Amino acid sequence: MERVGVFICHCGSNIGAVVDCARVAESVKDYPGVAFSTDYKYMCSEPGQEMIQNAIREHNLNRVVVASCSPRMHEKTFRACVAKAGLNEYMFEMANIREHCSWVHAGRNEEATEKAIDLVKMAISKVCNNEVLMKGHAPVTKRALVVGGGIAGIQCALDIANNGYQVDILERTPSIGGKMSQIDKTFPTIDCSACILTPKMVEASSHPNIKLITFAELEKVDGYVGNFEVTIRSKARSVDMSKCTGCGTCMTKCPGKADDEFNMNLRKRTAIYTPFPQAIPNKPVIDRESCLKFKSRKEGKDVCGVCAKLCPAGAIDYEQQDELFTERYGAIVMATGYEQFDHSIYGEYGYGKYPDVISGLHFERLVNASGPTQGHIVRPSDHKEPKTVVMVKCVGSRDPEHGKSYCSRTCCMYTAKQATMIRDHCPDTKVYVFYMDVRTPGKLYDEFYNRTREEYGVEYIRGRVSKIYQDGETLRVKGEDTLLGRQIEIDADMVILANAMIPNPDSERMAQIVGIGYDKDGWFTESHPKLGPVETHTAGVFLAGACQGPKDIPDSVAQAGAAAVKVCALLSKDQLETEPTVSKVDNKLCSGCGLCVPVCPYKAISLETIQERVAGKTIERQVANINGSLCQGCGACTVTCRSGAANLKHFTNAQILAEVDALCQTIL
Amino acid sequence: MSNAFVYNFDQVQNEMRAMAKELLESGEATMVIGWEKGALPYQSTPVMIRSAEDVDKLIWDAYCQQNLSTYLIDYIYTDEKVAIFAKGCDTRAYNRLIQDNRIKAEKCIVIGVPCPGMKNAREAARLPENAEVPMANACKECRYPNPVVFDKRVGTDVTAWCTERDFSDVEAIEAMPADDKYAFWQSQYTKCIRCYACRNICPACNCTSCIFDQSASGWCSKDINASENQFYGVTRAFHVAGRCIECGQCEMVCPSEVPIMLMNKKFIKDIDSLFGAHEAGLDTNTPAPLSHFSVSDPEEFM
Amino acid sequence: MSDNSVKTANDVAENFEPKILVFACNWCTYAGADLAGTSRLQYPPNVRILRVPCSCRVNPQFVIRAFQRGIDGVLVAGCHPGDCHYTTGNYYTRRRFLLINRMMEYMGIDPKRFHTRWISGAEGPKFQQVVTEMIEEVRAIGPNRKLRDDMKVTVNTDDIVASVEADTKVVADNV
Amino acid sequence: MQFLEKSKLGVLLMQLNVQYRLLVPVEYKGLTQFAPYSQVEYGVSQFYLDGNVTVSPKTVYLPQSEAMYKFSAQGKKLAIEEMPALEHMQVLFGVRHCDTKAIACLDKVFLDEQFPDPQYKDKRDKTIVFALACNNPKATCFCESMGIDRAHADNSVADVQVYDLGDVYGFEAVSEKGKACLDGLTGLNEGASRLPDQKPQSIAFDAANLPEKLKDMFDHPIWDEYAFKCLNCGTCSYICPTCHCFDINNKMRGTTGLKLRTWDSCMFGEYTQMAGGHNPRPGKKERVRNRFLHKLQYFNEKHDMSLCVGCGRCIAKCPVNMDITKFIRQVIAE
Repeated sequence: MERVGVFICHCGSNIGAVVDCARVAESVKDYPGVAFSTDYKYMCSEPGQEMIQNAIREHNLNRVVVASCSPRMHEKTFRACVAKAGLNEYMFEMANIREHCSWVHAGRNEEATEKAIDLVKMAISKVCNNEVLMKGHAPVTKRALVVGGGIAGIQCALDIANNGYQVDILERTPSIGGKMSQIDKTFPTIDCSACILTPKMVEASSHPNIKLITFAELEKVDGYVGNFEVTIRSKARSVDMSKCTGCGTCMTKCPGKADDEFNMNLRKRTAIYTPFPQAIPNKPVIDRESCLKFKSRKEGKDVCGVCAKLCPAGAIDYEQQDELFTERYGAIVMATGYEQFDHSIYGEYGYGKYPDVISGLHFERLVNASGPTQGHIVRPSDHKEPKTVVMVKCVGSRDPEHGKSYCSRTCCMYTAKQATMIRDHCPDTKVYVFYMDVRTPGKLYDEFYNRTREEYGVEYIRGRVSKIYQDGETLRVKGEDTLLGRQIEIDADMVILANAMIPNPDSERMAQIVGIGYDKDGWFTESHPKLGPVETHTAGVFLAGACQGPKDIPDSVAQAGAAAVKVCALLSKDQLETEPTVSKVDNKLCSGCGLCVPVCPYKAISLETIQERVAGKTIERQVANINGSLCQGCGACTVTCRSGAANLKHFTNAQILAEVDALCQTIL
Repeated sequence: MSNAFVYNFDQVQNEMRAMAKELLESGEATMVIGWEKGALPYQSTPVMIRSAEDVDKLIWDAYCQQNLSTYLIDYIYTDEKVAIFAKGCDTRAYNRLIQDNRIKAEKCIVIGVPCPGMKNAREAARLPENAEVPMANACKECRYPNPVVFDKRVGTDVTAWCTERDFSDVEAIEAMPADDKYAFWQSQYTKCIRCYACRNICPACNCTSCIFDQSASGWCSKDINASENQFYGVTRAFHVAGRCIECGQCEMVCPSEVPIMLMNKKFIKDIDSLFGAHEAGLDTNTPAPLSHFSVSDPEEFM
Repeated sequence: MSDNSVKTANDVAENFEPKILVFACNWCTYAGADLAGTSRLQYPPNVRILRVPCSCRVNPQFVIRAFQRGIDGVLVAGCHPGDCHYTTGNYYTRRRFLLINRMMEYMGIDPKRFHTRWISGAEGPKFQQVVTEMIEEVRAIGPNRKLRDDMKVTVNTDDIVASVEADTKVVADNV
Repeated sequence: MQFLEKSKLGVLLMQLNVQYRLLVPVEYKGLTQFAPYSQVEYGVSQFYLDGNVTVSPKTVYLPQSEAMYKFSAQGKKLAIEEMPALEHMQVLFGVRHCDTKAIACLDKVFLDEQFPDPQYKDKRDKTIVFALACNNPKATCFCESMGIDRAHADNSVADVQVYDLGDVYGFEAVSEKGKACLDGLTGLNEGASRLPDQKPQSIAFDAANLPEKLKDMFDHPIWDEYAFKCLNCGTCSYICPTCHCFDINNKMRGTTGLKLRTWDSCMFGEYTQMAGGHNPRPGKKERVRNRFLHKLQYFNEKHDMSLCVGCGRCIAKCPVNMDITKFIRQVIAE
């Protein structure tokens, strides 16, 4: 027998000034199921909650309706409140008479009161159909997976490992290190990037709690928070990692040549290679696209094999295949980083045709002592030192028409950094920077920018570059100085573009594999822009670094630490509470047609074989089975299910129909 | 439709009897389900043959509308190996049932029967005894008169007499003013007596427990009126949307002559135009249109 | 609008105030309606929101049920495609309701009475605008009598006469 | 016997319609049934005498959906409102003899001496039945074999006997109610009684021993043979003039509701479904067997009359052409 208590909140004057709360309470007094009904100034206050708890005891209530603000605000509060008085917390419903009523119908008191009565009746009718639900428990696999071995991934893994949990770093390239390993110096301190990164890389590789899985790809993610089952594709390295000592002999005589991606294709590398000298693991891989042996095999021949002959450890293995393996993790951190925007779509910058129009990352390799030019700033075309350099900011950023609508956040600072480095290396070289705005909101950032202009004499011109074209050896840069309102033409030897940061080209596919959201640009979506910046909507999956949006190194590191804390908080539990508001199949009604299986976004539904007695005979048949830990309670299956066998707890067919009926009853 | 007169029913009937005999004698099948002559010349009725001696009960004429595939559901938990005769639409029904996990292929033998189109038994009952009887409505639009799947077969393939569905009847209703549409359906569904013959003969309506058999669930009431009947009609049409194999049995068996296929065809027409052409039951792999989606589906809800 | 006036207004078109049911997904549209509230965006009090976890939870049978019970309009609203909290739920909503909306129209229900819309958690103003427009449209076309399953006590055969005597015209057997 | 020229039937019906609530057989968009004469007047339906109607006249006494009472609950207050009785006498015109017999069967159930059903009784009392003898039986008709007198309708049901006598209709009052009704009509001419020329029925058998034979056939393999093809739809039960099973439901709107009596069919799984989930008649065989035995044996044992009246509706409308006459003949031949 339902005994519903109804509590109408005035929310001070927020509701009370518009809705006649006393009348609402009075009008549902005799509504079927209602045993007690009252109104009060602040239901969520201490005395308000006590009032509910006392009423539950005094009137022997077994269900409660509170009409107040949005359940998104106080549902948890009131659930805890009724639970304290001994009721199951799911025997509670809220009617939203503030956000959905008093606040939007100011001055229409009569109609708002009528509406409040309807909303309360709907809640009562629903709560009468509520069922006692218990939170479930699932064990936690105490190991985390960090996808991406850049600075964010490394930092995050270190923080997790230092908290005492096992963590794997999954990296798709042969070495960890990421974009930061390509960068020469870091702003605003101009300390050497490699000098601060490589110790972290070494720490990660030697940490007893960290396992590196390099040259591998994420293939599939099954399972749920606390119990992810991740399938990883370990790409064929053609080098037996257990035998290889990392001596590097194999690379000395390799005849295969390929563009060196790490050095932004500014030079060639061998087919068997490590991306950079400090690579971790410092063991080579064979790039099968450029290896003579593998190329010849495609033509039915089998040549070369020099590296195998040279290898003293016998580690070269041409027959290696990609391997798929499955690991269990309790949490996943996505730290897949960013890519650089391709400026070749811009005609005004020469469609990427001019060799001396380079991107910021090219410059980082040029200026790096172990880079293709041993750190000499020279033009890629003729290796001459440039006397005039033009730098252009916002290439691809803040350009909704051709590029991206967002600000890439890092370009102002790295442009300033690169400008000072040019002035340091080549004191005779003039540097011009074309900019739209200068944005330097970081610690010591604005100071750095001011030094760039004042101490280093870099000339900042506010305006866009309208055209760059090659004129003999020089690049003619045409633009506008909008502050002075005049056209400018500069004969430059080199142009450096501050390209935007864009998500990894694979990010959307990755998001689909992991089951997280992504925005229109492909950045992963955080669960809340302010209050959940490292969480995702999928429980147990977190974000670190630039995969969530453009970030510089300190922000990435900070976010990595934040994500690590969330992971540790999760892994510190032995069991996880699971929401009971999930779908369930009534075997009796289920025909096992399986139409619900493909509809489930969480792969929570499978067909299972059950035994049944039919007409005195035991038979076996298939029915849908919903894994309550995987199910997130969307209800997609319930509509697909023709016979109503699949039903969503707490939003059952009966509950929703009861609400519909309650709303309509005043009409007929 | 010219096939009808060159088609030799007797010859196919002889082949059917021979096939049944062979299957039963060899033990390949424990029973054969076919048709026998019914009470009236324009009626046939399903018959279950268990002995080779009884095969002469089997007939094949222009009134063998009943789809025998649905009977296979009844034997899924038995040790029977059941052979059925199946027209084009029946084989699509068979695929539907396989896809819905209601029958197991290894327990069935499908004997394909190319079909020249069945006659309209309802008209036959009204017409004078020797009058020319038109083809059944659904058969007029049949594009798959030959079995689309079979283990064995009799007869020879016929040429399909229809290449495209005729949506003119659906379009005629679409063209009506709203009130006229409503009046039309209201008048049709007041006739419905909710005997559920349409549901029970439908190969797509194969749930073990239909929501209309769950009056305690609150979905439906047993009250019979135009509103409840229309709720039933739309709901059933929605449940078979994208799954209907267009055999037209629902409409043929309706004792109240509700034009049920007009509902089903509306969904078929809209599915084709919104999500791309779809033919249910041609194979067992193509997913039903409502069990998947495309991110590029038409967007009307912005 | 008193309780009483709702009942009697159904037959007095000029005083008619429609009642509209909104199925709102918890994560987007419900939040959008909350935002309309916190932003104090005013709209007519004719809508009642029913919270569902996702728009894909809305069974078309719920919608027909509401019309059977005499609702004047129904709005099904959820996250924009691609933004679904459950990743793909609203793509199913879109498929289902593209079909059902057409079927409702085919059954003779005025399409103005039945809408599906994407309203995000940030679109308080859109929520305000969509419901306001819908209320105005439905108010203009008057109360819904179609599909009603009211408490009248008749036998099936009488429905035929009732349908003749009602304001609807009976279509001759030309279809 | 009184006579009326065929061309003047319309005038007679209009007279009846003025004095009574007149129900006549009509065809409405392919469905034949008894309906208020106003449907014919409005031109919605066509007056139909060519054969028997698909939906039998049991709908007049036992509508498919009928409110038994209205109730409302406010807090602890409960109010019950009886349904109004029929305001006017009604005339049911053109009931065939199989269907008059069927109403006699229903009387056994609903006019039980101890517990008469008030709503059924109200309608029976206030209805004047014009029974019409069939001259041209359909191929599915076998009432004669079920013991129905084709010349004289069941006199516990019929009030006026109508004959189609070629160019005239013959009317003969067979009850006081019928006599009073005929007396109130004009345009009828008195004459010598005569009977129409009735064509024989094509289906004929002797069913006298049927109930006795069936007693020993509960486990007979014949049930498998017949039940296999049944779809368990309710077509036969719903168009059958004697099937009278019903279910009782609530139709609620907020705090008020109607207690409804709605048809049910023993062919449906839910019919015998117990609250705990058990179903004593789990499959087709049990359901088909029950329906046939109820028609041909159980009702006989209780009321000494067959619950099958040979109207042939189920033979015509069964989706899989389940033929009860074939079954009967097979049992007789056993």
